[in-house]
Amino acid sequence: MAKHHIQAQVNGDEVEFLCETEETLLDVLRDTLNMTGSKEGCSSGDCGACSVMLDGRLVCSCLVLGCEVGGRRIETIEGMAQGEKLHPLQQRFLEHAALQCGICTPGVLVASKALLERNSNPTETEVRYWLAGNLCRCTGYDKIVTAVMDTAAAMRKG
Amino acid sequence: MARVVLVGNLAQLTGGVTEFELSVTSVKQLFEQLTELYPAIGRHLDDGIAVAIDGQIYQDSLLEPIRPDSEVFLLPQIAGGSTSR
Amino acid sequence: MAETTTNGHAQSVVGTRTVRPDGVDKVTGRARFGADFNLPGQLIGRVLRSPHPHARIVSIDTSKAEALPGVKAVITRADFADQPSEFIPAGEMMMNYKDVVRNVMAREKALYEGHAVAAVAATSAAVARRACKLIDVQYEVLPHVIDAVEAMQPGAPLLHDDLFTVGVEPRPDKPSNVAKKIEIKQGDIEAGFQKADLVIEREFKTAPVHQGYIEPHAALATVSEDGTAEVWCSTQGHFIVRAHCARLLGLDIGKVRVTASEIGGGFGGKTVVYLEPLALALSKKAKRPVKMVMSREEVFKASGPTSGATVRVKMGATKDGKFVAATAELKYQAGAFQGSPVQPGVMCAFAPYDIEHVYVVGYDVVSNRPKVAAYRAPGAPISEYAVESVVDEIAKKLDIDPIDLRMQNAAREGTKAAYGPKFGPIGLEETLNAVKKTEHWNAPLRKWQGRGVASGFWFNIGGETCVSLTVNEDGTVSLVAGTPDIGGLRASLAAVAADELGVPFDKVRPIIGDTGSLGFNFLTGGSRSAFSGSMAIVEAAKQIKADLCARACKMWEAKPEQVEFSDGAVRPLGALAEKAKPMTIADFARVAGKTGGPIGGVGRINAQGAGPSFGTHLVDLEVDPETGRATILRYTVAQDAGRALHPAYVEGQYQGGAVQGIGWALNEEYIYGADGKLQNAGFLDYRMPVASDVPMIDTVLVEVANPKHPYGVRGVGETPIVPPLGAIANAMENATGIRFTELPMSPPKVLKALKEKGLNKA
Amino acid sequence: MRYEAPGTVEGAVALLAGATGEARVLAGGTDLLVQMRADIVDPGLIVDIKKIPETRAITEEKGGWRIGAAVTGAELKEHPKLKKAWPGVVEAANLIGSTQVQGRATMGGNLCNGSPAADSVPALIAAGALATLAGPKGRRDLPVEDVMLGPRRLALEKGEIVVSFLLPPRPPRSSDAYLRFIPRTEMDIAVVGAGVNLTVDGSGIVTAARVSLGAVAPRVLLVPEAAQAIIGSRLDKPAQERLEAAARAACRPIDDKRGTTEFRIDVAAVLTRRAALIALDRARTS
Repeated sequence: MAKHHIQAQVNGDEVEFLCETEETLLDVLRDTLNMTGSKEGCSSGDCGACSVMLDGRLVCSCLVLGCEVGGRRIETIEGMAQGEKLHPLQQRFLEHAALQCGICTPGVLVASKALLERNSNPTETEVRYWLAGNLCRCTGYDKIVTAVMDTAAAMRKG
Repeated sequence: MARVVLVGNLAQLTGGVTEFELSVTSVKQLFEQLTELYPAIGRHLDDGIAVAIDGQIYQDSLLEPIRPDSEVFLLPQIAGGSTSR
Repeated sequence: MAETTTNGHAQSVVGTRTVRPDGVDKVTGRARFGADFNLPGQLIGRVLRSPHPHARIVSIDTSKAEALPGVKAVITRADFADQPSEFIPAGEMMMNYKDVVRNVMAREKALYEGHAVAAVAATSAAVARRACKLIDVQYEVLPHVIDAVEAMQPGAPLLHDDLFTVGVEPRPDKPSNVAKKIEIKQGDIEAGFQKADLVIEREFKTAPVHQGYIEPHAALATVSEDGTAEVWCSTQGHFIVRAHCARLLGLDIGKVRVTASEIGGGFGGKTVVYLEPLALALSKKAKRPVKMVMSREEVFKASGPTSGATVRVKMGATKDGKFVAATAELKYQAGAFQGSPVQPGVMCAFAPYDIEHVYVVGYDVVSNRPKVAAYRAPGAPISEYAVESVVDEIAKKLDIDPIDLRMQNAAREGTKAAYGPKFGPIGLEETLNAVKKTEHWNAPLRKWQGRGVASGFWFNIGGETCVSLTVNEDGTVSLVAGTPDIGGLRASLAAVAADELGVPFDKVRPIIGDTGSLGFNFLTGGSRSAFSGSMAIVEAAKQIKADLCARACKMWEAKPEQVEFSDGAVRPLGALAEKAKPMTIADFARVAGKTGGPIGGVGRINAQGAGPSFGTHLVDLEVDPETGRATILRYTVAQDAGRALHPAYVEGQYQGGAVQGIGWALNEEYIYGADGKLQNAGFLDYRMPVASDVPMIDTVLVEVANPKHPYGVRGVGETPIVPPLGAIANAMENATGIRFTELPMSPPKVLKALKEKGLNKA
Repeated sequence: MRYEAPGTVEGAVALLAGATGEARVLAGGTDLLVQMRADIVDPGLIVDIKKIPETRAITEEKGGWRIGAAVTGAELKEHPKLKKAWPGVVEAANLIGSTQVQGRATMGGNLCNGSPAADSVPALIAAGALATLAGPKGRRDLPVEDVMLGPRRLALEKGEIVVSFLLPPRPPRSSDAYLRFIPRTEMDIAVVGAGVNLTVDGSGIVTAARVSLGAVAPRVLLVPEAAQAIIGSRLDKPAQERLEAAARAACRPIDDKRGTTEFRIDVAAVLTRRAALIALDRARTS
């Protein structure tokens, strides 16, 4: 059957695309919209590398069909920095060396931002459980958790 | 005369002899002399042998100097993060 | 301006926590990894894989697939020339291409579930998927064998009828699944054990575990009609990829250009080729670019995990704790083709200790599993886990503090290593002392909690390295390295370049060059890239400084001894200082053309003098006696870095290795059914640690300078995964009173053991 | 592959009833999309029920709660009144997958995926929840324990969908709890799951209870014997031992990659006891 014609908002921009029913939002972002910041690590919702915000809700874009997102608001890693200025999380991930290979970093950052928007003062345990769906094989999570908590503290000070 | 010791399976190519006293001034010379003594060992020397001269391991170097009082060990190369055999 | 100096090299940037030059791209999603490359007109490639663990391939009919609209090429074994059975240097790695070509694409037989038997290139992923279903492969299914010990039994299903055990005299007349027997001997074992008051012998089993990099293998390849080829791929060594691909496709090395993408983790698993030769062969046929990306299931089923193994260790000690003799027998799974890391396993087993009489024998065994690939300190964690467990048991039996016992027997400068040569300056004692000084070591524990300690060793390597430094017109510096940056390499190398040339860190732009831009580089592995790369940069910088001094002499009509290079400028000395002003690198850059042309240097070295790195880990855990689940409560790593070029990324290596070790010890394993098929080929049931599984990982950077490196650097990447298995097993013993000799120590195993002792009550 | 997102239950039912080939309902998609990727299912029609208002609503009804089949775990968690009334049901739904999966996964999907290890199902069964189904023949209510017949086998007829769940009114001094065992702290499929829902009288004696076990049989079990074992008790040691014995007796698990038969039975007993004690504590203070 014919492809679906979808209109949605990605990082504030109106986008239009065509997709097959079986194509996931991740396929659409990476292959159709050429936004390769969201990564595919497992395509089964187990690694979190494809994390995006869908209408303000943190989801794995590999578990969303492209044809489901008509009229909806999507935010990806590409929209995290505000113009010239990095998001405080991005800045602190750099300062704390909270990334090594960097493949999980976009997903971890999108998920961390979602956490801080709901909880400006998370405990270490809350950060660890919130990020349990974001696998990182390089860092052992230590510097990631430190960077998130340090960012939260700084943002609270404003 | 440098003291040369074979580690691991190389001794099987020298009829079990594991220690030699050889007067050589470089790894290249050492390999040549061993190959003269035991032709069968030649191929293995080109094929992934590391040399430890006075405690310092050289993964692959024909030109490292060997002093008369040096202690030299021949051991398998360590490929490390790469494929190990 | 220099704050510190090691081995005569002043440092102001080295040793500081700079922001990595490639960092912004990685936090904004801009960095391009393996699957992020695309070319106009590209096709999508897909591999058809064997559903059987062991089967003769009777026939492959691709006609239906080829007839499907949108299919542009189909390849099988027929598209790859056979290779002779000989070990050939591929770059620096020795490979038996007879096996490499068969692992890339099955020939006579499929040797493991997931073994590639054909591949297609089509206009879309969906078409490629349909095409694979249309390929008709006739298999003659054969009996399979998964476990190495079973594979060693006479009468076990034979994988290769031309595989005769190497290393046994006389050479066997019958083929077997044992590829190799290796031994190291030292002293007189019998006599050694005579001196022992206490002898402990135990057998251990470890499960195969996967490197678990989050980025699946990916490659994009294009071959032109004239035989020139380009490959973009995620690899730890693009020069190695080039060598393999040229060999397998019969291309000139010079005609193959490989660009390494940003790499999403490797840990040794991306040192070999899987998709690259297939993508090239498909592109050659289709005359269009071909992109291939593995699914996570393919990564687990068809790329290399590390060996599972059976290890028997026997150690003898005097009643006052001196180790007098030790033997070990190692049986390592190689997967479907020979080449397990049993060799380093044998050499590392007793390396941390000063033992007079040692005998270790190892077997390299093939079975119907994916061919193993290197995984962080290949082979070492397995044999050292067994040894560290026995060492702990000796400490208990002799009632000696486990750190004191290790200290008493620790290898130190001048100790004859179990594998032969004497150690130079090493830091094992320092790491033991560091751990003992932590507050962690003396913190109180409750019931069902236990503390474990273990040490670990890895050789580290150097190897062929080529790096270029170019001074640009404005005085900024371009740094080109040829080893993929897998965890902060560019930050470390840029720091060294900045200090060597006396330019600000942010004026150095480091990139990873393709295979056309530099001389041969061995891969990122063996904990070598920062060690060797920094040595090559020192060499390249030396050339630049000499050139600038020579130019200054000409401009100032001075003699060489009247000038010197320091703090980023050529300075006139003595009387000359009256009439000449110092010239900075930027000053020279402005007049480069007038004074002889572009300014630059190329470091071309085969780095020697890699210093071993020792580490000691300390872990607390708690066991739930009713469910057998262990929770890691606290963790401390102390390791000798020689000199930490970038402390934050060195800590990162310690922390990441420790957590990989936690996964290996507690939950990770390949689970096979009786049908020889992998049952947990996904992140759901292959259980790597998640953020909520682990605590903060405290680190202690021990620095015992490596005298053979200009900055005293030792490789740090691999040693951190060696101690965790033993440390956690020892902590489990202290928590439960039970010695676990089989990994992973997963809840069902632990609860069973507790029940047998009647301990499964809170 | 056809995709439809009807706005009414009738529309969804008509599409599914009229489907010729394999048709699948899409709620959160956290199982369906994975199975499509893995080539386990290849439906010709996908019916997305998230555009149907009543599958997305949480409403009070007859003193109890009606929860739409397509309400996500994250939405349940953010509903304080529901969380207070049925903490066990909400915590069970919140154990399904990661934070990301929580943003999508639904109890309707969790039930209709037909897995004996589904986390929310034992909690719903213990709660005495009804599933409201709609099909070509109209609507009917079915106790949740009767919806799943076995692995991937449901009592739904062709064209029938689960529209919502009805949680009964809460008597005073009653509460529930759900515990599951996994090797890691997150992300795994339950090796064992135990849901307990109970009511105590003023003196702390259990007057009513329902116990349900997951991942220990081909379907999620309601275990009346386990409930009987504690009714009339204060959940003292002997009652706890009777409870554990009843739970053990009910288990008919398999050996698989996630756990052995012996392990599942042992842990089922432990979790049932622990869940009961948590529920008791909550009931006393509710």
